[in-house]
Amino acid sequence: MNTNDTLIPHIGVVTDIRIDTPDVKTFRVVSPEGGKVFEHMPGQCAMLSVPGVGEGMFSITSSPTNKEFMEFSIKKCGCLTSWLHAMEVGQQITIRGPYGNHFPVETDLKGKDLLFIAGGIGLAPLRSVINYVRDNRDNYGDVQIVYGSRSMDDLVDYKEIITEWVNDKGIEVNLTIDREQEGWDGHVGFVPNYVKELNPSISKTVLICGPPIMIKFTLAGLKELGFQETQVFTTMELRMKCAVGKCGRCNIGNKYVCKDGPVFRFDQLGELPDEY
Amino acid sequence: MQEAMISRAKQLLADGAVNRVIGWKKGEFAYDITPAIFESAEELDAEFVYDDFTSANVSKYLVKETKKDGKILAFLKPCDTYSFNQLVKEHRINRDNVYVIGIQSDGKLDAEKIKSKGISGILGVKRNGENLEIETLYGQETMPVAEAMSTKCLNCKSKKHVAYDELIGEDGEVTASDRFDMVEKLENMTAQERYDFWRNELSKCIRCNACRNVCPACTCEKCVFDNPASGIENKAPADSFEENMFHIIRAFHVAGRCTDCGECSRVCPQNIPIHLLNRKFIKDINSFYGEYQAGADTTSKAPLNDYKQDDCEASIVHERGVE
Amino acid sequence: MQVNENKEFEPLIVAFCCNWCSYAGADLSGTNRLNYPTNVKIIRVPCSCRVNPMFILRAFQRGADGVILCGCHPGDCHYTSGNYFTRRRMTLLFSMLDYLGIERDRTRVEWVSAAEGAKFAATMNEFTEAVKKLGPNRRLEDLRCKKQ
Amino acid sequence: MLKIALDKIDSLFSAVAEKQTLYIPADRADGASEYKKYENGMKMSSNLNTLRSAKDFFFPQTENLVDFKMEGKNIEVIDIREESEDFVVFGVRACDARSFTILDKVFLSDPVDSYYKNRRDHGTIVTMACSKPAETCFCGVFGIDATEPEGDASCWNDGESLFIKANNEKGQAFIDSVSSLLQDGDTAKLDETKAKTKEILSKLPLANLSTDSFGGDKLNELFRSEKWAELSESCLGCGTCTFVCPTCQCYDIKDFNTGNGIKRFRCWDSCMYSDFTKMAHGNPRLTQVERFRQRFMHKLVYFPANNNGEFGCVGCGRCLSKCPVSMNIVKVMKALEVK
Repeated sequence: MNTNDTLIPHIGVVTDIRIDTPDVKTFRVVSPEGGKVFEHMPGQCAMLSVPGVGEGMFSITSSPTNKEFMEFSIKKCGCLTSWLHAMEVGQQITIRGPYGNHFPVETDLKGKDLLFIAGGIGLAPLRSVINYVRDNRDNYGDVQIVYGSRSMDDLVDYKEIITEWVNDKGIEVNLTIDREQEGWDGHVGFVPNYVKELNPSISKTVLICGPPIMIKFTLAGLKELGFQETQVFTTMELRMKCAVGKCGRCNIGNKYVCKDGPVFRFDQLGELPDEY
Repeated sequence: MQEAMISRAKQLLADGAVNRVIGWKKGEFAYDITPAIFESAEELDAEFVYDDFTSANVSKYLVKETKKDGKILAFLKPCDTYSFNQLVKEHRINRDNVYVIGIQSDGKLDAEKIKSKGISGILGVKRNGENLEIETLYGQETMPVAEAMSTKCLNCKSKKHVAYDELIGEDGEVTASDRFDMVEKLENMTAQERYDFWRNELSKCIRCNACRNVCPACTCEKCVFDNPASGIENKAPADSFEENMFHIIRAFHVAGRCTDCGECSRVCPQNIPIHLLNRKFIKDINSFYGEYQAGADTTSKAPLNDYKQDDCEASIVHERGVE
Repeated sequence: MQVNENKEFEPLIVAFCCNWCSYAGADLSGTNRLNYPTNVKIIRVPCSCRVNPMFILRAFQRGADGVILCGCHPGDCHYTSGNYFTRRRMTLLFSMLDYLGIERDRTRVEWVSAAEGAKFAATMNEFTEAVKKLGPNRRLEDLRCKKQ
Repeated sequence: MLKIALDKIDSLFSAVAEKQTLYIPADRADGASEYKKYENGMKMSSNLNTLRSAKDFFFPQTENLVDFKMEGKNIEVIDIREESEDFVVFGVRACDARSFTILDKVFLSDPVDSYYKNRRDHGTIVTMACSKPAETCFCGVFGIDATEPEGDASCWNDGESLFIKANNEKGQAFIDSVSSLLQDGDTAKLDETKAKTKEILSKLPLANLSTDSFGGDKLNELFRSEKWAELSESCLGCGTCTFVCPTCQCYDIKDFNTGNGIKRFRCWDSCMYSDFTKMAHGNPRLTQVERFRQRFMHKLVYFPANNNGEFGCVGCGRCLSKCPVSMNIVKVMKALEVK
């Protein structure tokens, strides 16, 4: 048969593995011929798999403006991710995608002041947008990033943040960690409280990703500050097998996270049943 | 029967002796009965049913129900009391939280058996002596009760209640059962015939897990077949081996604990005689290690948790029967 | 490696051996330079009762033509009573396999002590011969695992 | 209309089977029927419907998707897809015929599932009108007329002859391939049979089941209904309803290590299973209440919400007769109905 089927994956070669935190590694993936396996938009995902181990949906953390490779920041928490963490550079994996919708970087977000709020590994999908915005700086207004983690060691991409992001013009980076730590002179406290303390201007469009509990309290805080649900975007994840809205498990109400998501605006999410 | 049960249940609810009742609920047709929990006299009056089609064994629901607050009233047929006892013995049911009324059962009917006689459009079924009068969309039909009897009731092992707090109806005796006849028949076939018989049956399996999920002996929190780490998790019968594997292991895991309640075969959508696997183990246990009836009491040691120094060797399998 | 011209069927035998007796017995048969067929692949287990019925079935799935389980003689179990439980389990399992029409000579339990190197070799020779006579395992095979 | 005498039907089957694989419903020893590959002399079952639905022909319970060979750090992807052979499924009932329309909406929507499409392209469905509906039938509720089945070609039986009519090109090709056996016939008796069946259909116990309380616009109120807890109480969490259902299409993708390569296969999955949505860090559907709700919400609310109001049920009644505890879509609909 000469038709393609999305269920038949491509080969990806892992060319670099960066240890970000004790349980997060960032993998650089290119096609065996070099270059990216496919193009994507910020917020979209790919199905990575190790045959015989499993397949899973991961957000593409590199920006589409990166023309050489794709990156995936992956936290070790299950069977497949443990295997990925154990592999060495040069290992081939399978990859298919891109799947899902993306953050509306060319529409709703254009020309807006942006507020990114991330917790822990939640930075992974937002990093794609942040770098996209940095590379298309003229199309967007001020950028504020609030990023929190359990400790200093758990801040993903810390190096990129303190060497690149903070030096960019018009980008304000606010980092916080949950508890006091030696060698940390930044802010200490949970993300939702920190956001309230920072009291961002309500003209900003918010992109938020992190643990559900963080999202819940941050959203409540934002509403208190006067933000509307229509200003806030998030990205979701549920168990997936096909990634094209057919296998039937990642639905929230009648919306499939793999196909209609993973990016949702909070007012859209509010219309759906609370089952995620 | 049904009236006596409802009135006794209402009484126990009113006294506060129990706060809910597990029994059976009427369906859309004459035969589609669902196990249900009733919390009030009104619900009992409106929907409680005990008739020829209430064959579902409710004892497994008690695993979950007796963990809740308050006492539940359970109506158990003789065969259900064996399953109940076995669960009590395995500490799966909290005996203090259940009040058991043993109820008489004269054998239950199976709508599938009526349908397999070509009778369709069943609107009502009535027992009239030895015959069933069946009202259908296409007129009146009759058939012998014996031919519509549920497989699990055909070789009833016992009409005796082995656990109860009170009885409604008669208590019976352990019956001299011919339940091992079919097992014996299979044993006397050649290996090739047995193989063909089971391939034909097991190849029908759609791995719906109904046999496992309904089984009162299958109460593991996580089944080995659902555990990706077990190495044998198989969601679908992708190969004939997996059909064999599932059915051998399922039967083996309940060997010595299966009370032969027959629910597995009753629920099988493909009509596979699953109980013949369980019965083989029961028969073997009886002949190798002495008569044992799981669920008959709550104290005896299960055959696979026990041993004797002079047990037969595994080579006994090679020495007997037909090759 | 030389390719055997008249391809005689060479069965694959999996032998589960308990660490304390049978594995030592296999060892002894080796140090005594006794011959037993190379068809036998030994899997060492802490006690014969570690062997779950699923191990036996999976061995067949993965290409074994015969499975033999060796443990300490009854009464000699390192853990006092493990092999008594094994005996009951395997009796029932083998009986079930027989009931399903699986050739009964494909499975066996044998008690081999650490001193019985000769018995180990003899048992393996005999068992391999018996399985060879039966031919390849067809009734309990997984077609997906067959080499194409 | 073209017809063939019933006693000549064997010659029709043989003629079809000579050219391509033919499947007909045939009786099993236990009285149930299932689709079997036609061999000379095989009799067509007189049962109303097969135990398993006809979806297997296009969406089999397990199928291999792709093979992998692993060598060191390298992976080879082996596309094992092959063009399906041409086949005919004869005797599909109106409900199952409609189920293909529903499955098409899932598998043929973008991105097209090539495995499904391959078989769909090569399969011809010849349907058979019902003349003796059962008490569990409720196809009429979903706008299906059991006396006018869809499919590539449709057949009717008036007791003497089998009438056949093409509904599209594929069906016409089927009829052309056996046209020498067919002759023109008078449909007077057939019309009588149809009228009789229609009368029975209107008198079925479930004929008056209403779908008014369901649909995409009732999503949140139905989701929040308190009745789910009670309805799901008896559910065993098995997959019987899912696996006998002609429209259930959820699947799982799994890898099997054969020892000399990896086979990635897909198999039917059930939303009733506890591991359906289980992830490394938790499960959004923790108890049977949520899983049970998902199945019926999918058929009665989510599917219509995404497909212009079309329900994901065809009223074949299989789950009504097969559920171990007789808890089924009809009972759910009646319980949730707003009167």
